[in-house]
Amino acid sequence: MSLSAVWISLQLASVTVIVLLVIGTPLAWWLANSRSRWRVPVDALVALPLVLPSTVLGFYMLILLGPAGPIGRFWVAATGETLTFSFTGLVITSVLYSLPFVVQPIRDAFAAVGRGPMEAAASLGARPIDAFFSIACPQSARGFLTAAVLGFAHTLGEFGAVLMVGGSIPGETRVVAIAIYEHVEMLEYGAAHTLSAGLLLFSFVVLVAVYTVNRARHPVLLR
Amino acid sequence: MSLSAVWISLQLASVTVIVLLVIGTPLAWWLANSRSRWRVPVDALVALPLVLPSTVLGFYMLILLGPAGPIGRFWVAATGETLTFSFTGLVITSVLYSLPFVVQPIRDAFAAVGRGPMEAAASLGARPIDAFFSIACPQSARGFLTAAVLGFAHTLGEFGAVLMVGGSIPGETRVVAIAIYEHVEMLEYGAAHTLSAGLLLFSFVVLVAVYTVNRARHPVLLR
Amino acid sequence: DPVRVAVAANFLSPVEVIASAFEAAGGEPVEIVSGATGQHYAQIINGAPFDVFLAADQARPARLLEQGLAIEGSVFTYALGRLVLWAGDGHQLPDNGFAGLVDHPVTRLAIANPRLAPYGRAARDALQATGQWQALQPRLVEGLSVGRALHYLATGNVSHALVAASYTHARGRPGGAWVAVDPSWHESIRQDAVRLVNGPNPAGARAFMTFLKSAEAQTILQGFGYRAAGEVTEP
Amino acid sequence: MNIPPVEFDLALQRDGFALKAAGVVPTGVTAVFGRSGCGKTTLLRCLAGFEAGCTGQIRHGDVVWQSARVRQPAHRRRVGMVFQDARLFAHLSVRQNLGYAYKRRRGRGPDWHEVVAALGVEGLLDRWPAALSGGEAQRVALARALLTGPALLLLDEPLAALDYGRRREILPLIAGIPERFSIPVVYVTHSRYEVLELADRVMLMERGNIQAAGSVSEVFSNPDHWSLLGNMAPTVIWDAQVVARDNDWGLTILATDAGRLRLGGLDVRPGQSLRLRLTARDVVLVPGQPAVSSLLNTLSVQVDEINDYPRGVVHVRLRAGSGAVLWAEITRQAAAGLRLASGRRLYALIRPQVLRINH
Amino acid sequence: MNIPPVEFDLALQRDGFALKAAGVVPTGVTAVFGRSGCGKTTLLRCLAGFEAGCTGQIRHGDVVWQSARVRQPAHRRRVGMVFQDARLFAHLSVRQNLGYAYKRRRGRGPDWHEVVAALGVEGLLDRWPAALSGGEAQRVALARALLTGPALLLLDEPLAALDYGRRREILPLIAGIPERFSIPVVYVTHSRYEVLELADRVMLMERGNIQAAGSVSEVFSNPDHWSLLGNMAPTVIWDAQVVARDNDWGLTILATDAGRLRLGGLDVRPGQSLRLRLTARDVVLVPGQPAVSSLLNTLSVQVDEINDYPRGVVHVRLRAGSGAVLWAEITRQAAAGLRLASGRRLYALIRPQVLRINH
Ligand SMILES: Nc1ncnc2c1ncn2[C@@H]1O[C@H](COP(=O)(O)OP(=O)(O)OP(=O)(O)O)[C@@H](O)[C@H]1O
Ligand SMILES: Nc1ncnc2c1ncn2[C@@H]1O[C@H](COP(=O)(O)OP(=O)(O)OP(=O)(O)O)[C@@H](O)[C@H]1O
Ligand code: MOO
Ligand SMILES: [Mg+2]
Ligand SMILES: [Mg+2]
Repeated sequence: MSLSAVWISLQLASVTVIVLLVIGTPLAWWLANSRSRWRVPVDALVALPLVLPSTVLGFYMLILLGPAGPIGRFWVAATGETLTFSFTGLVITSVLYSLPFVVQPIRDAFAAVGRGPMEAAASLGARPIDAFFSIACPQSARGFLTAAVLGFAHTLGEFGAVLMVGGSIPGETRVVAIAIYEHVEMLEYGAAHTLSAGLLLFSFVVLVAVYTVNRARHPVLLR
Repeated sequence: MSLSAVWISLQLASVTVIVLLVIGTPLAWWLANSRSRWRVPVDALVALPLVLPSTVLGFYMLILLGPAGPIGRFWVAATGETLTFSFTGLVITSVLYSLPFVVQPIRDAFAAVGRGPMEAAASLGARPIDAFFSIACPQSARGFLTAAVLGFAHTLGEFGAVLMVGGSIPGETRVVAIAIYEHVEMLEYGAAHTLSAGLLLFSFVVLVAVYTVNRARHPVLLR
Repeated sequence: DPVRVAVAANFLSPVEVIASAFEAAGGEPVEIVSGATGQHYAQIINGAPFDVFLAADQARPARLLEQGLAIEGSVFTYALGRLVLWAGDGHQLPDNGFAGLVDHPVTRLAIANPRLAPYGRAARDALQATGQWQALQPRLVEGLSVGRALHYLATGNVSHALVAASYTHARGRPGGAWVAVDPSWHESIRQDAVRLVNGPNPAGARAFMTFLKSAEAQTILQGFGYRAAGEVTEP
Repeated sequence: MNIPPVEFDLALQRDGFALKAAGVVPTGVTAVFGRSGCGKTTLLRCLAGFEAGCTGQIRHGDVVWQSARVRQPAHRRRVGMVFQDARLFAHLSVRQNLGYAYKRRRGRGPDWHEVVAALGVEGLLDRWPAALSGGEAQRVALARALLTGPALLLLDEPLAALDYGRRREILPLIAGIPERFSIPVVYVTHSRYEVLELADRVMLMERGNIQAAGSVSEVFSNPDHWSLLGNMAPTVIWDAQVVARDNDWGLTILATDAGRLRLGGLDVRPGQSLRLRLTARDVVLVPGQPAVSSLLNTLSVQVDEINDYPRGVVHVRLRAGSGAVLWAEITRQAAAGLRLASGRRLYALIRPQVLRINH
Repeated sequence: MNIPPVEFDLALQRDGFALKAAGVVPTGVTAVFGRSGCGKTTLLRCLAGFEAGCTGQIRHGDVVWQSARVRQPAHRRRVGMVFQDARLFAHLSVRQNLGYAYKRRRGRGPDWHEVVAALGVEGLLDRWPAALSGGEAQRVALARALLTGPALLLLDEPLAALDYGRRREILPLIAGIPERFSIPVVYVTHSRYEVLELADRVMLMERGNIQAAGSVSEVFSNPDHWSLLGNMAPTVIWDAQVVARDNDWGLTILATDAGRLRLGGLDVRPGQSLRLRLTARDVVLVPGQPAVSSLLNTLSVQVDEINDYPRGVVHVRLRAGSGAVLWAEITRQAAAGLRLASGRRLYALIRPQVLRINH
């Protein structure tokens, strides 16, 4: 059971990070550059999962994704499957839950690139989308790394919302954080210890790696 | 029950933020200025709760703080009370859980102040501790605000660890995040809605306020 | 697909043994998800894809039938459970049994959440019936399920717990001593099983239910301190 | 080769600052000169298309870059810009930085090898921008801008961050661009020395407006502009032509509006043109044709105007040759000794400073 | 008043850079001059106590600031520092910035009102630093540093970011500090104009070493330093004393080592001292005592040395009066006409540029 939970968690974290990089990058760009009066509310919305209890998120997702909910009903009609207690439902929940961990580092990296290099690229004939991919993205490499690592690790550590939306279906939604919780319920402390220590070590190693890469404060980029 | 849960959560968040400001400020200063080779590991340690499942933290806290655990045993011997299932135990857990949310903004604010103003203060005869209080702290006012708000909101949103350590004792350890979970499991959606919407609104308003204050990117300080 | 069984926490250990026997007898693999009866119920309402629900009461399976989420005619009572008072390592049981709890040095007493777990409800009923509920209130700790109540005892965080008798037979049970609670102090714990509409493996579910009724399974659960209920279907 | 000029008539409104500027940038180097905050950078950014709030028109020959209806984005204008801070791409090597521009060139542009050689960056191609000195970085930025094949090159104080020695290295390279690569150059500076050494034309800016525009000699010789230019004494700029070299004495003979001049210490060929600066303090007035002196250049001049000045100094405007104007600063005592009066003929001993040589 | 000097002998090792500098800072303004990266800022930071890796000794009179055993932290040294970027505290008003320094003053320092008046910051007291112009911010920073009662004032290119007009405003204020507030000033710059206009003494730095130190006229008149100073032609600096004023003609009579000079356009009183600069191009050589000219100053000189130069120019070293040295740049043709030879007596017509007036 433990190994399958680890496997599910890794899958969930990977898929979530990929989805978040795809939708988070344009969002981060907009947040870094927009002067719209919507920027502040959207920024706050993105940051909301940082401060919101995961049970609040879990509750709303349960309502939205449940078979009677607006999204869940549509999903059932379209696919014949329910979103709650499914891997897909977990991905949707995790994407929301880990959103700030991916969007904020990319946003800050884009902001740090600033208008200077983008204007320089335009003066060299680069169209905006060209400059985005050829200048802004590579110069933000470190932000992307931080984003991917934080998003991955945070998804791996997700508990409350996943518990409410996914329950604990083995091989489907029983992620490692829940497995730890259940091992404890089953009085299997050895297994709980093993998983907890593994996660602790993994998270720590990843953080040390990210901070070491980011320690050099001067703008030497990843090459 | 709901109102008492809200009250407990507010108390917990306030006490936690106060404790964190007191211990987090020197820690943040050290992280912002140290060139020790311990800086990176300590930085990673502080960030650990960002990525660690709250159930892992809860599991370890239950073991450490329990009457049989190393800290809990000491506490029982010293005070005659158990740390687990007590407000004090929750405070300790929350302090660990919310540590990065308080330390990181202060650390970044201190780093943004930089050596310049501190050297200027020294050249005007200010001792280091004098310069710290008269220059670094006021110039980091905004970082302290962000830290306090994020720490408060995140403690309010704590679920997994509190669930494992707290035991859901009404009036003592049943915080609002747990109350929402129990309401949902009992299918009391009305009460869950009320609490969730309240927390959602509160968190959002707080974040918009913080981002509005911080929006001005140029270094105009809070006065 | 395996057979997915949502089981009330008290019955986790027996069902693991039963599932092994079922598989050994040529049944499909069984996946077990443990939790409080009320938690399972809430999840099933929200679309959780379980084949079989082994509840710790009769009310929730009945409600699922009403809501069309359980299969008509599949309900049966698979076990009658009992409550025990457990004193953790280094703690004593009250000399005059359960009724003496209130005068006993209890630092904390763990019970399951009465609103989610039938064993929690039985514990509350018994404490009320013996007039100890109010006095013990400040020392009460609630776990979401009866398993979590025991977990608080196992980690030494409470001195006493009111839990299912089956735990006295479980592998890895915590140390200490226990005493049965007189069943007359609470409603009898009649545990119903039901097959569910949304289960992905109806055939497997049917086979598992049949096996649960078999003498072999009933013998196993009696070995965990349950009273067999035979093939008593709900009137 | 017929190089179309860039014509503009622009306006921009900011809190507490308004730009209102019209003008023409023909081929050659046009300096934009003015004190800090007068709007030089803003004008360049408007021309390049980086200021969203900028209204008005810009035309490059027949091509409209901006008008009431059209607004080409920055990357469609054929403008090369070198920013004050070089702005090389930190994640690309020097070669990749140049390649970035080369791949995106608009229209025909100068040859890779020609640009790389002209700016002496061959040796730097495999370096990273972070490892370049300030002067090297500016040369690379200039090469990069040229490689896009711009129709107009905008340089925003490219030398402000550099010290004396490095400036001397880059100034001649910039001066040679218009002829070598057939494009007009706009050069922003607040150093009048750079204007004098580099520019063909100058636009004087003050508080968002172009106060004067014209050839450097016209604009700098006009007394109305002296205070803006920070001159300490009246100064005129003369254009001169190399007529011949006197190899016996190592002297160069120059033709100016004031007549022929002989100067030593020059490495020039007949046909080249020079820019000379003559401040009132470089002029000595004597009543009669002098005996040999180390100055050598003696001009017959006529007093035009006498401006008395507090504290014993007199500024005298003089005309020489075919109407060339020059000024002398002399003491009041000397003025009396010379019996100065409008129309009086005197001799001026001069030694102008050579500012610029056009090759 | 007896003002103790600051003596130092310091070393600092960095990757690719080593500072090794010893010297004395007496009262007056000591300029530290050198090109970018030569270690000027580093030297100041060592003196102020901001460089942890700096070894060696610093003494202020009898007080040891640093030695092998002692190491006073920055806030215990009586050093006032003005950083290139002003570094006013953004969260305090101008008044509070000054108050910050005043409350923490070490030893007796100048009076609040005196400093505020001397630097003309009364009108700024209730402004916030963000609302000050560059020149205003530098004046406030200077006032703030003075109010701590420093024993040594270190100024790191305080004018580098300012334009011409603003520099003219602040230079005289800085020049007046040593006398007015009785402290030595160290002034870092890479502008030789600022050295000439401001400093009493100068330290020339190159690659972490002090190449030369002494009075401005000594150091700047020494041909060994001309290339470092970026001179285009031989240049000497003379110190002069105002002897009398000729009020009829508005002339000032100056005593120099070369003899008496008369200059117009000066607002000075007898007793004041002046600094004059004379480049080889300001000198006209004639064979005999000339008739009246607008230059007025005629010195009898003797040829000392003749340096022939490519391209027709000759640099002639001359002696005048009691051994004062001056140089003339003349064409080779003029040299022949004058029959130049070592020892020959000639007349030099000169008009030196007034660089600095000490009040
Ligand atoms: N991004 C901006 N937002 C608002 N005002 C600005 C901005 N940039 C410049 N200004 C203002 O516009 C005016 C013109 O600025 P600009 O940068 O064009 O001056 P400049 O002539 O280039 O000065 P410098 O020589 O200091 O570079 C100034 O008053 C300046 O304060
Ligand atoms: N923080 C630092 N770390 C490492 N090297 C430095 C640091 N600051 C300066 N240097 C190096 O030390 C040398 C001296 O620098 P310093 O700042 O003293 O020069 P400077 O004479 O003040 O130059 P500038 O006129 O450009 O201000 C240079 O080679 C520089 O690259
Ligand atoms: O087995 Mo239960 O549902 O936790 O009482
Ligand atoms: Mg500018
Ligand atoms: Mg410096």
